[in-house]
Amino acid sequence: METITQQDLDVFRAETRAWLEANCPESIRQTPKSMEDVFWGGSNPHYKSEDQKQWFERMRDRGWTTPMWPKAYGGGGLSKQQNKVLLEEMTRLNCQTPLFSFGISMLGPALLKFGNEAQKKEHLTAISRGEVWWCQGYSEPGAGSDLAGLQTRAEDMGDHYLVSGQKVWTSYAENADMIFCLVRTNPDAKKHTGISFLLIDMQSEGVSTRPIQLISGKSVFCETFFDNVKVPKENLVGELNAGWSIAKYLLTHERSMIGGVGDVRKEKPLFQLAIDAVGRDNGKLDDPVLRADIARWMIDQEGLMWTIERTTDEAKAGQPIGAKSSFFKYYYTEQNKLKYELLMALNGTEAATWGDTYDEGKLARDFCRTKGNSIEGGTSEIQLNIISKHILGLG
Amino acid sequence: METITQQDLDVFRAETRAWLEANCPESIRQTPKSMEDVFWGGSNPHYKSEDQKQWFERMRDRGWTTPMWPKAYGGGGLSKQQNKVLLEEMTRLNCQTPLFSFGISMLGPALLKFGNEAQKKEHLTAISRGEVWWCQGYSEPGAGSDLAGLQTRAEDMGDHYLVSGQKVWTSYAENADMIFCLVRTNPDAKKHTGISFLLIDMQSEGVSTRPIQLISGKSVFCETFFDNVKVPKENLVGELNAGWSIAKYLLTHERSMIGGVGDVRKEKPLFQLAIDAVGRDNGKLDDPVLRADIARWMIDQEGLMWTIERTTDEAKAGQPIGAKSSFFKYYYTEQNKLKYELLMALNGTEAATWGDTYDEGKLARDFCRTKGNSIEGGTSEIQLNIISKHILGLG
Amino acid sequence: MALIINEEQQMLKTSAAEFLQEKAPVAALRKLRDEKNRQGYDQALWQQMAAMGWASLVIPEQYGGLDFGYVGLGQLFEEMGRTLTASPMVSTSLVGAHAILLAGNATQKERLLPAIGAGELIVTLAIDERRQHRPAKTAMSAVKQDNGYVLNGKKVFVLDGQVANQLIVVARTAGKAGDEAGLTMFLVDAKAQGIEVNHQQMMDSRNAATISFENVKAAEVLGQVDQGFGVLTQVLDIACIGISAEMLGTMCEAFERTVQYLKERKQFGVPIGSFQALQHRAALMYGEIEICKSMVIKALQAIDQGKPDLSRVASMTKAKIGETIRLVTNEAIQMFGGIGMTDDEEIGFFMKRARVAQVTFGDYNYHLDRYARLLGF
Amino acid sequence: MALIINEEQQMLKTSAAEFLQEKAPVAALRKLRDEKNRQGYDQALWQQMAAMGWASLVIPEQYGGLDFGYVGLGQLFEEMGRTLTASPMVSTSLVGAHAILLAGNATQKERLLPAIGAGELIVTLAIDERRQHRPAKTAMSAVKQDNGYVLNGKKVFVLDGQVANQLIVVARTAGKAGDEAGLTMFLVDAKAQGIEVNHQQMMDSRNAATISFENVKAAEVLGQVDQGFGVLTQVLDIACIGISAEMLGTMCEAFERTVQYLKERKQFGVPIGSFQALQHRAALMYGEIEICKSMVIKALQAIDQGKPDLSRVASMTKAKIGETIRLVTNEAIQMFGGIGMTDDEEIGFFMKRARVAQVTFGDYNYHLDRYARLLGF
Repeated sequence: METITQQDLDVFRAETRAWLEANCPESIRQTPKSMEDVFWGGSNPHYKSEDQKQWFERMRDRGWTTPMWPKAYGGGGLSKQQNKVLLEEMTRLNCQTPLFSFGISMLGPALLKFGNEAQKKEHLTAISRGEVWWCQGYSEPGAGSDLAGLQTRAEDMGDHYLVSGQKVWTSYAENADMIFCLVRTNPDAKKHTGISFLLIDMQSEGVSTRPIQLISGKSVFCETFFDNVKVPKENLVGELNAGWSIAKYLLTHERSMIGGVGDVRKEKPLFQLAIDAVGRDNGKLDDPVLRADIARWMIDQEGLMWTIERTTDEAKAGQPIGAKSSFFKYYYTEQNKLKYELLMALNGTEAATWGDTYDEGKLARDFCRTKGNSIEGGTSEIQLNIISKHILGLG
Repeated sequence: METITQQDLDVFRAETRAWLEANCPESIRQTPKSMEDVFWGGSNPHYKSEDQKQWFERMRDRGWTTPMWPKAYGGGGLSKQQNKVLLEEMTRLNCQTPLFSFGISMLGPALLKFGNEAQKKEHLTAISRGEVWWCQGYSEPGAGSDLAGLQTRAEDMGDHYLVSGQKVWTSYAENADMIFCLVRTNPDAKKHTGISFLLIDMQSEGVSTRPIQLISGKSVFCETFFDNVKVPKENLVGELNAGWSIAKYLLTHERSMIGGVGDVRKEKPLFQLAIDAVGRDNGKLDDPVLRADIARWMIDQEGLMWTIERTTDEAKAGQPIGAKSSFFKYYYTEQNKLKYELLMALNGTEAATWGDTYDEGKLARDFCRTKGNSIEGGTSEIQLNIISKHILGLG
Repeated sequence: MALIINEEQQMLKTSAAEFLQEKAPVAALRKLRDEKNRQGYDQALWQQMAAMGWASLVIPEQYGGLDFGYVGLGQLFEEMGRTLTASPMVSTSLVGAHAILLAGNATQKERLLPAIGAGELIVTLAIDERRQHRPAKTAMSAVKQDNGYVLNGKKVFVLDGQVANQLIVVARTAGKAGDEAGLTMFLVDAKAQGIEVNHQQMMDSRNAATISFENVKAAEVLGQVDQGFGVLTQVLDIACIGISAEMLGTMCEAFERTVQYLKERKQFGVPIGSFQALQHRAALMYGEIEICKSMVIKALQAIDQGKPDLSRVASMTKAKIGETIRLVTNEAIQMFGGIGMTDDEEIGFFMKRARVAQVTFGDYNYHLDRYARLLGF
Repeated sequence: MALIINEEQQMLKTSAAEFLQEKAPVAALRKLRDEKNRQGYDQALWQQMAAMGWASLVIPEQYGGLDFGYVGLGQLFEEMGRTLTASPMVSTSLVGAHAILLAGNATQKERLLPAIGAGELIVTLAIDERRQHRPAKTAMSAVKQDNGYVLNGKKVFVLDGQVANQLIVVARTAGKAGDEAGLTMFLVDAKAQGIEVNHQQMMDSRNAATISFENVKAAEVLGQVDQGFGVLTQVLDIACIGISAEMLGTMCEAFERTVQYLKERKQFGVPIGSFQALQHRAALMYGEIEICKSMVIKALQAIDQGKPDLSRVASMTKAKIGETIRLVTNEAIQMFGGIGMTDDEEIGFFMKRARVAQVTFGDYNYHLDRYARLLGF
């Protein structure tokens, strides 16, 4: 598999480029404005446009919704190198992703590693083909940072599990067809060892959802309730009571995703926004404290970007990244919060305006939303714990 | 005792004023430049001047080296109200304290509360009369914040204790005649319950001291070593193994002293020093970041002073101060450190100069010395623990 | 003067707290918001507050007020800060009344102050013109014409501007933007021709207005022509201190709720308040709040005593309170964790109110600079 | 360019670390200090360093140097920072040599660079005149006379000024203090008539000098008359980056020693590193140091690549490194507790070196301002 030559790759690149140029519609060759504009799949698919549908279907038919998954499960069967070429060529044309889903980014990797053959065949294929919208059921009202403290019960009823409990922060649960959950299957065991990984159909009797209103307004988050929900036994992934290792595997995956997310669109640099809002005095920003705060932020931000670059280079040179992703998660989210503090400051009273819709008072709402950055995906405190324990060896 | 009338007090004030005016030499009516200029007493007394000697002896003979201690122990026997009058009148004339010693400020209060009659008679009298220089032996190399973890052993040998171990941060141990110590008398008990409070003659065989050099240079601190030192049994203060309650009593005393220490001399305000050093630009300090830092510091400093004022007023109105002294200790010392950071910044390269004597490079040395403010007398971390536990009820 | 409140002030504070907790808790603000109330406050509640004398608390007795002093008023603001109570107390009783009291002639005082005290008149100051509070940079023009002036320009962030009866408009009768001299305050009827009021909902669920003036005739000057800046400064100093008292209440309540949450919320089998990193952060906040408490009472006393350095005290107080409330409300959200991010939980309302209050009458940077300027560095 | 060092650079780094830990550990600095060494460094050690090529590392081969590049030199500085090694590397190999290389004519280069590389010549820059580093504010006068100039004025904080053979003196041949134009660099023999050198011990146990010039004849201009500021800027940018590399080494070593101490020191029966408040503070420092590491290597590469925005990169690096080393060394003392306050413990040496390095070639505030200025805000 991995004995692919540079020549083979060059051929693959040429073919891919030609195919993309022929098959990616013009309107798809631009960065999506938000996650709303991306195609999410599901049993009740919403296409923004005919072009989006066509693009999805063409990519799906080549298995390029999940390029590296095995062809047997609807994937593209590409090698790592080929996948890199594909991504490079898509970036070159600025092609949108044909399908975005937690099935691809989260459940897929778990199933590939921990699922049995039947599960892979059924679920991976449906994910690749965009037929099922998956959501994630981890956190509970009483189990946030202490995820392993979760209480949602799955009782073994012989031919099925009976699930009762509540999940929170289940993004898009209202839209989802299925949910992958952590549930407690042994209440007597030590907390990490009594957890299993279960797949649940959202159409099952006893499942209900409620959207969560955030301090910033409407959100994609929901609460999801399970009231004596019957779940077939074949929906258990991995061993019974061994769900924690799957969760840990996925959480690491999620953290590195969040840490790596940069700003999608090119923005005006912060100092330019400040000049526009506050003006200059003697050539300098007409607020020396804000000027220093902005300079500090920009220096740290550039330093962070260089550190991501350096860490990537070190990884390529064979140095393990280890728990460093916790540092990136921490620093990136704290910087983002600080950026919005500065945006609020430079926009003064104007920034404090709200309105009935999100777009009225967007800055204030975005600002409120950033406060969650250091909570979701593992709080800042948890990241500092991890750095301290796993990098510095304190504990 | 406390039925003293206002008229009596007025008489006392008039008499005191007249006596002070007649007996306090001119040269003593000024704030001492440093602790070096104060009279410390001891078996080998050093007077800075004949006036100082005379002033001390006159005050001693009235018992006013320790105005509120009973006359039987060499004190002045003054009531709280009278003592207040005396202090006010001394302040009016700017009289120096006639005798400064840890015997007065630390050991005295402990003996008054926990000592037996013989101990009071012997030691308090000697302290009042300035005949014995006492130092304090609490901390040990392995017992800093965790003072109760101390290891200096005092073994019961029937007619005496045999003491072995090491103390650190024993201020002026080189000058001292006696040391009051916390020692472990029961190594098997839980750590707080096996500690006793012992008085040890520094002339005893087996006692040695070594001065401690600080990062700022010479200091009054010493290490004190005990190598099988025989200590008479009558030198135990309080019950055997009950020394911790005496220590706690004195530590609270010490903390409130440190928190309350202000700047002795009037200094130029920080912003004025900054203008002198850095200059103005367009009427503003010619370094906007330093300007903001100084403004911030001054605001906090004035806020701290007002908080001390408010807390005093609240205490007078009957509201208990409780653990608030920990807050003052914390905030005052952190502000002092910050002040020296700012002084260093505004003096630039000049501030980074050193020299062979303390006065050459005094600013840099003072700066180094302030770093100890948040360590001695209970670290900042310990103060935050106390605030969190005793004021906020977290724990 | 002892830095404590006296018995009378304590009684006022206690009764205010009881009243507000019953009649105007945070839930009341949520209701106003969800009902999309454009007035910005509950009219019936405002009438009750006025009936209790709150609107006339610092108005002299000769104008029907209680003349109770600013330390007393501060206690009300602190309690309103705890419950996030929306009312015209800031716009009218603190700022409007004070401007009239300091700058008005006898006729104006007699006409307006009793009505304000009775809760019948909303009078607000229209000063800011851009995002940042910069009184001296006022550019709005007032041109002399006939017996009066003609106003042209735009004012933003006018508190309760959407319901005000009278506007106190700061405009320039001489000089240029940046000059302290040349500013004049005008009393203008909110319904005057040429005035257009645009309602603006703020993030704290209160309201303000953007008001444009097109050839508006202003016949009534408040105070001296061209000499408005001096009085304006006094008014704004008092406004800063009053709102600082409110912010103190808000930060205290947010902090107490956070500490309570730290005790209740369990993770890893223990209350999260047992984690030392959170303990230390809580202890640091405690200390900063103590400093703020001292500043607020000192500043309130300084108003009552007519201290000459009121501007310096006002700026240092507003600056320190602004930074501390930012810290406390940010930490509150972080320590409440996910639950703090939800609208169901009330703690978010505190952060939102904090943000608006921070920029009202000048933000941290403005007051830090002003403090240094006043000291001469 | 990948943000990692290559094998050659790694080899240099490793061998330098070994050499310095053996020949010039912190104990060596203590010894120099206690012996009241006025030279400021160990002459024998300096000869060994020169013999290994360190003094000529970035000097081009045509002048007898190794032309190894600044990334390589940065590795040396980082290791010297770890051991707090005192040497003329900053004054001579980083600054002096660079000024000659950039501004000198062929004769000057041939005369001076090989001697510098051989460790035979100490050449230092005399620029600062007051407490603060403000190159454009240079006031020292250079008046044309006969074939040369006459210098009058005073320079402070001249690194290794007490032992330098040649001084590169920045003086004003035109314009007034504050102007960038009108500055000229002069090569002056340190023994020239009218020069008085006053030795000044610094808090990091190194030495600098205050040098006064009274009618000193300066015949030799380095670079262009009146046009010195441009080259000077380049020299200072490189100086900032070089010393930042040294400071990085110092902060890394101080931090690692602190973490080690947190693991070893027990109180309350457990290592103090098990207390979460200290853990979080350590984790925060870790993060800031990671940022610093990236900046230093990026900045070193920028020199080697001749990047046009070198000034911006230099200022942001010096600023960030300065603030981080302040944080790290302050926290080190606090976490070492009482023992950290004693001279017996080495950690204090790190704080003292940090303080001097922070103000060398401009402090945090200077570079923060310069960074913003260079971006145009």
